[in-house]
Amino acid sequence: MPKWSWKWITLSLVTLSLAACNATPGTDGSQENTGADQETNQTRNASAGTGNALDDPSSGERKTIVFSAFWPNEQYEQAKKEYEATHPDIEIKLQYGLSTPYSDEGGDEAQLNADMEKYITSTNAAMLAGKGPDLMDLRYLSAEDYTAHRLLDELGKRMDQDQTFDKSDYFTHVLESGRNEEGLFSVPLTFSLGGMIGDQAAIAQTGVKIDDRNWTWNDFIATGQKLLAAKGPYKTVIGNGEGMIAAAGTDFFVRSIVTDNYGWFVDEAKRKASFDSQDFSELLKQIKGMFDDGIIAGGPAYFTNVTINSPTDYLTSLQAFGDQTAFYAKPHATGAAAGAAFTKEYNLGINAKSSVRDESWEFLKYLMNHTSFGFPINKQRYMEDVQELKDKGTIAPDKTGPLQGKEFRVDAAKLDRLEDFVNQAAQERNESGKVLDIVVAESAAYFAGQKSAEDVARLIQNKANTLLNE
Amino acid sequence: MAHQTRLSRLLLSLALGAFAAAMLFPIAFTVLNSFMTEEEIGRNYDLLGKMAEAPAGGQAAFVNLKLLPDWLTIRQYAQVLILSPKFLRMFWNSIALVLPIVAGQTLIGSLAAYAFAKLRFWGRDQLFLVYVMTMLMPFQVTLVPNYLIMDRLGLMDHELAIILPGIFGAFGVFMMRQFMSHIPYALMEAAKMDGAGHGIIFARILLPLAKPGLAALAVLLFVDYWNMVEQPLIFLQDAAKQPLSLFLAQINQSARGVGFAASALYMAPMVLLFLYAESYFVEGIQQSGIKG
Amino acid sequence: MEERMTSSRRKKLRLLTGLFLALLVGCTLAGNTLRNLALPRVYLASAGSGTILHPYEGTATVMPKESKEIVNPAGWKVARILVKAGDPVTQGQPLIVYDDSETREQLLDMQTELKKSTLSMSLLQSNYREAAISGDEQKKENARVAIETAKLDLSTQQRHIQQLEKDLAENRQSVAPFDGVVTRLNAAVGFASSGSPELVLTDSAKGFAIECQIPGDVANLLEIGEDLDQISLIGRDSRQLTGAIVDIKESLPEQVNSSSGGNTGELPSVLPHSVVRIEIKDTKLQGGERVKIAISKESENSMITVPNEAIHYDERSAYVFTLDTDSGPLGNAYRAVETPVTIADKNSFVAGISEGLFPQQEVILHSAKDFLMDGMRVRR
Amino acid sequence: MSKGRLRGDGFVAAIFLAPSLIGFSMLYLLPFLIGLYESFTDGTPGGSIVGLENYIELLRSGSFRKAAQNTLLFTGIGVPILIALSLTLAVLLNRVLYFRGWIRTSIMLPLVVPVVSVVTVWQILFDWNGSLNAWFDRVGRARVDWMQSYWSMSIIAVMYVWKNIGYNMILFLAGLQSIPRDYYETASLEGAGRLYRFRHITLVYLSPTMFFVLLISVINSFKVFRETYLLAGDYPYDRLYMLQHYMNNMFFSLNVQKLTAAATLMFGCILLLVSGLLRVERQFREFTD
Repeated sequence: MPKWSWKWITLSLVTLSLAACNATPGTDGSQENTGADQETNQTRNASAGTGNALDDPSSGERKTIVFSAFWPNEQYEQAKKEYEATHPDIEIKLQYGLSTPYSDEGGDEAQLNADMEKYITSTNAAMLAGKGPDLMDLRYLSAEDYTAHRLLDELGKRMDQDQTFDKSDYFTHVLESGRNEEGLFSVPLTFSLGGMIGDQAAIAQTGVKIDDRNWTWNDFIATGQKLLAAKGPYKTVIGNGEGMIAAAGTDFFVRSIVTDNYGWFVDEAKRKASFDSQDFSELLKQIKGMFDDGIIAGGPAYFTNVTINSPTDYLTSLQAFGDQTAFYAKPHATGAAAGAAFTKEYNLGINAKSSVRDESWEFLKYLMNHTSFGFPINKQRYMEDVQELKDKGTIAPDKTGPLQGKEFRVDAAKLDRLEDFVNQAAQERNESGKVLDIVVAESAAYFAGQKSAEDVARLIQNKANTLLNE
Repeated sequence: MAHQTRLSRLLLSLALGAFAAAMLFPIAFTVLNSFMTEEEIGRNYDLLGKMAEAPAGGQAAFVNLKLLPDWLTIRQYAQVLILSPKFLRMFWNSIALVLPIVAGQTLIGSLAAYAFAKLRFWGRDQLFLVYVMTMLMPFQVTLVPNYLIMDRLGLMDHELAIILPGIFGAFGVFMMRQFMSHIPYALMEAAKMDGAGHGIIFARILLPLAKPGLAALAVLLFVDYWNMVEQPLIFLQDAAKQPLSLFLAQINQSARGVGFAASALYMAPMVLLFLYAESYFVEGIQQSGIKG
Repeated sequence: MEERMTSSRRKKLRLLTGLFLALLVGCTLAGNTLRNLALPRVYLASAGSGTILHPYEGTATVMPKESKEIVNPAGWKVARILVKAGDPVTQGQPLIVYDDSETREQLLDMQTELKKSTLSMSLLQSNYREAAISGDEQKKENARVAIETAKLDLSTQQRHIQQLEKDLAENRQSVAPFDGVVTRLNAAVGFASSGSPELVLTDSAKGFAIECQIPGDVANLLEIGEDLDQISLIGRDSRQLTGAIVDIKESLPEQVNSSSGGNTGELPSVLPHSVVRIEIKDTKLQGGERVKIAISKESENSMITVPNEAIHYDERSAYVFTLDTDSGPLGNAYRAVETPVTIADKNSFVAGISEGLFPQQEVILHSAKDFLMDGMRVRR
Repeated sequence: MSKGRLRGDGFVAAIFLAPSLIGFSMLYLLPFLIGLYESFTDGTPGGSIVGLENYIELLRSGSFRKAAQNTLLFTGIGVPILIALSLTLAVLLNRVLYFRGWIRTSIMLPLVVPVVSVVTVWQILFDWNGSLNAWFDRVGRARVDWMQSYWSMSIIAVMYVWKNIGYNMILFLAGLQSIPRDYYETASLEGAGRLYRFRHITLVYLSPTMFFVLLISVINSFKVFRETYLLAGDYPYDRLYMLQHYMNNMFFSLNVQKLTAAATLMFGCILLLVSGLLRVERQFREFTD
């Protein structure tokens, strides 16, 4: 009797779970179906395009480029459609790492982290096995490691050999910033500028001179103290912009400032860290001092940290912080090139083991020339965007933004100044990296007043050493 | 042990009972806390993993370990079992992955174990050593080659990519060999006298005798594969095919209560299985451990 | 090892396992149903297709197009009233008889005076004859002048009498000047009205008219000269009347400006009301009746219609929630999807949609939850 | 004496082994061999052989040495502690006790409880704001960031013991029960003390079990990585940084060569250890026989 019941339970379990699996979500099934439908549709289109409906050689040779990215992206979708329309022999398959929310609680932070881990792990495994997507958006993927293990196709040579590709059409300093001794393995589609928006009128009132071309964080702190001492209109030097995406937390400053002084604490060549030095705990205290002194605080301030994503964003941001505002370059490391800092966005690479590398390159070029979001890497596109703005004459900002949809006039002079910043954007802002992550994560305890700077420094040193010595 | 007095027996029992209670603590804690209201859980454990600003009074804030909820609720269970279809889907996914693995590995493992335990051939001990060694290999080592093989077999994103390596795992061979080597040869000899072949000896004599071993193996395998995380993460792209072991990682920090409920439900099958098969399990493990 | 695995414990465990599995299986199978219970319930309507009716119903008072006030011509007291208010009268029919006794006495006095004057005349004539005979030229002249004077007096008196006689003949009663209806009667027996009309008589031959305030959306569809037949009398005699529009006047949109703070755009509901004048031809009307007017106009084009209740507005546009169905293995899941629509026409009940929906598409009328958001799971 | 009778069952053995061997070699052996090969290449697309370079680099890596050291330390300390504790428990439980069955069940239960299910409990206990620190604070001591200090390994050891003590305990219990009672009786008659009896009877007769327990404990000590990872992430305090961390991180930085080289080294060490153990065991058995 007991035997029987167990058998039955087991049997029914298996049947049930099998049934559950076979009936696997209708959504997936339908996705596949729609995918297939699309395919046949496209094939049909392709054959119609060649005007050879009876015998269709193009469908047989049709090449598929698998293009993977973590975040679903409409620009990619758009580009895929346009490209496929003009290239009937190419099919582009877009894959996203973000799982479509299966249930109502889908899409929250934990789900996102799980998705990300899965995306990274499975892409890594696939790349190592010589599989994986043909073209990929390297966001969240370790581009450096991919490059180090030659998993990505060298694009520098392609650029040189490709007759249709002229480097001078692009913002070369941004394009080439990823180059190392081995070559260039990824290209960004767009970039953004990092800096600060300053209230010129208020600064003029205090009489403090600002030299944003050559200032380091130390200079900035000194300037900040002067500004505060001058008892101008603001009580804070760097603040949170209301309604703007402005970073002004400790983590932001720790990341920025430690990045600027990275070489001081980490000897990459010798794989040694010196976070346990007096200097580092002093630095931490200095950053905390900035918060304690009110150089950094919430509310209106002389400067606001901003990331400028596009010419429109530039003007809107300036407008949002007052009538007499200007964009200032972010303080940078001692000895670094002067100019605004930029961050590459939509960094794309081609799988070195892909069988459609040439086709992927063509599509990548198409993306570089045709996507227009942010500051496009293509100069021509940038000029077009700026010209369009000038022609339009006014900008109607988003209603939910700080300007509440109030239209304002496009200031051509300001746009011209932006061009200088864009052309001279010099320092790549690379604030990612596991060491920095460790620094930011562990220093939080110090800023919260839970541990001493020395304890934190010791802990950072401990972990950073492990990391560097791997 | 005649000199053992009743008092010392009682004291020892109490001491061991206290130890047992301590062992049970994490389990009891999880189960009991799963009935706590989300609000109370937030109140008690919100500081977890946070470097909160030290309060002005200098009084440091700590999480409040609490075993018994103030107020019982089954909301979290309703959330997990009813409101979200994900948990149950993943639960059945897990069952569909684990049951074939357990069945396959016990069967195939017993067959191989028979050869290792009761047959003699060249290189037997060396081969067995290789089996044992693979149990110690971290999964990352074979991951990339395995990926290639699964891809070659066309099994990527298929449940078989998880099930196949599971079925051929070495632990079953190891455990069953240990167990079978205690079964006296005399029984086999007797059967051989009656003209039985190895197949019959295996099926009629060894397997029935190895029942406790099989039970113990099944429970251990069940636990092991119920908890696998990395393999499904890499081999199952499709979110709808993922097993339950990945569910807990997808629960938000803000939903700890749901996490407790899911944890309790997650361990329930194994605890039930263990309690049911405990006597077999104990016997099976014990016999596998005694060299005779 | 002692055997603790008693059969009762086994039984309990088996029961527990069974219950656990039953719970999971039950939740799996019934999950969708149960889950659905927790979702906000929505009530649906399918989008219809057709024209938008712009109905209007209202009441108005019939106003005669022409009426005459009959005044007391001589200011005499009313002696007798021959009609009642509402009486139809024909031309020449006496309406009110006035008290002419005073005038009559005056006339009699006058006539007596006249007789007296006639008598003295004959005396004067005999005087003249005497003077003529006497030959006293002076006397003769005097007598002649006296006769002349008396003659003049006499004619004056005679004219007075004639006048009075005429007055008497004319004013002793008022007469209906045309075929009509007595609409108002002010006169009271024994009193002389001072100035105000004694009665009001309407001219049924000239017809009647009504005026009503009609909402802009309906009024827009009306034309001058258009015939309306949905007019009926209120009261015992609920006859159907017909009328024709003679005038459409937009009333000032004062209250509209204040109420349309939210810029609902070109929505027709905020159109100002119009004052529409309708002429009614009906001989039996008297004026002052209440009538019910029903107008129902259709929009010109057929379009997709949804109840107003289903339409929501934000700053920019109007939208409705439609239902998106994910069919799963264990049933369907529904989601509310925000669908922007363009409203082409609207009355107080339904709106006509020119873009965004297709006929028979199901839209969410309202939900058990206070608000819906795009993508929210719902149950129908 | 019985082994000889079954000598030369090669053919039958092949039939019994075939299913397992086919799958095993394809899914475990072959991948491992591929990995082994890769540990001698430079990992570029061409994959030229670089000999022992990866191994040399590996040994030069401070983190690898630290990981190996920590792993060794953990195994070297955790396993004996576990064995000592479980043996004590087994000896105690081998007496007549009240609720013996319940106690045994409770001690064994952690064996089947998934790590992820109870990881929150460990967190609540050992977090910076955790209960342990709350108790510390109450008695007026400064709090300790347990997972970020030298204590971290002890905490992992506690978890390791918690999970595996039951398994070892029942193995020992069986071993204890297989020792004939009269050995003890004879010894006590001869006036042997308790300690003497334990050392010369119990331990000696438990030694076959001991080898098995040792092996299982070592295997399980490698599995403790899951707990560590869940509690402390991929870069824990360096006292916690074990070989599995190293390999895991190597995988995430796509350094398969170093990963397989490390695995091979670890494999070699374990091989030495296990075969050494087996040899000692064999000698021991011959000795006792």
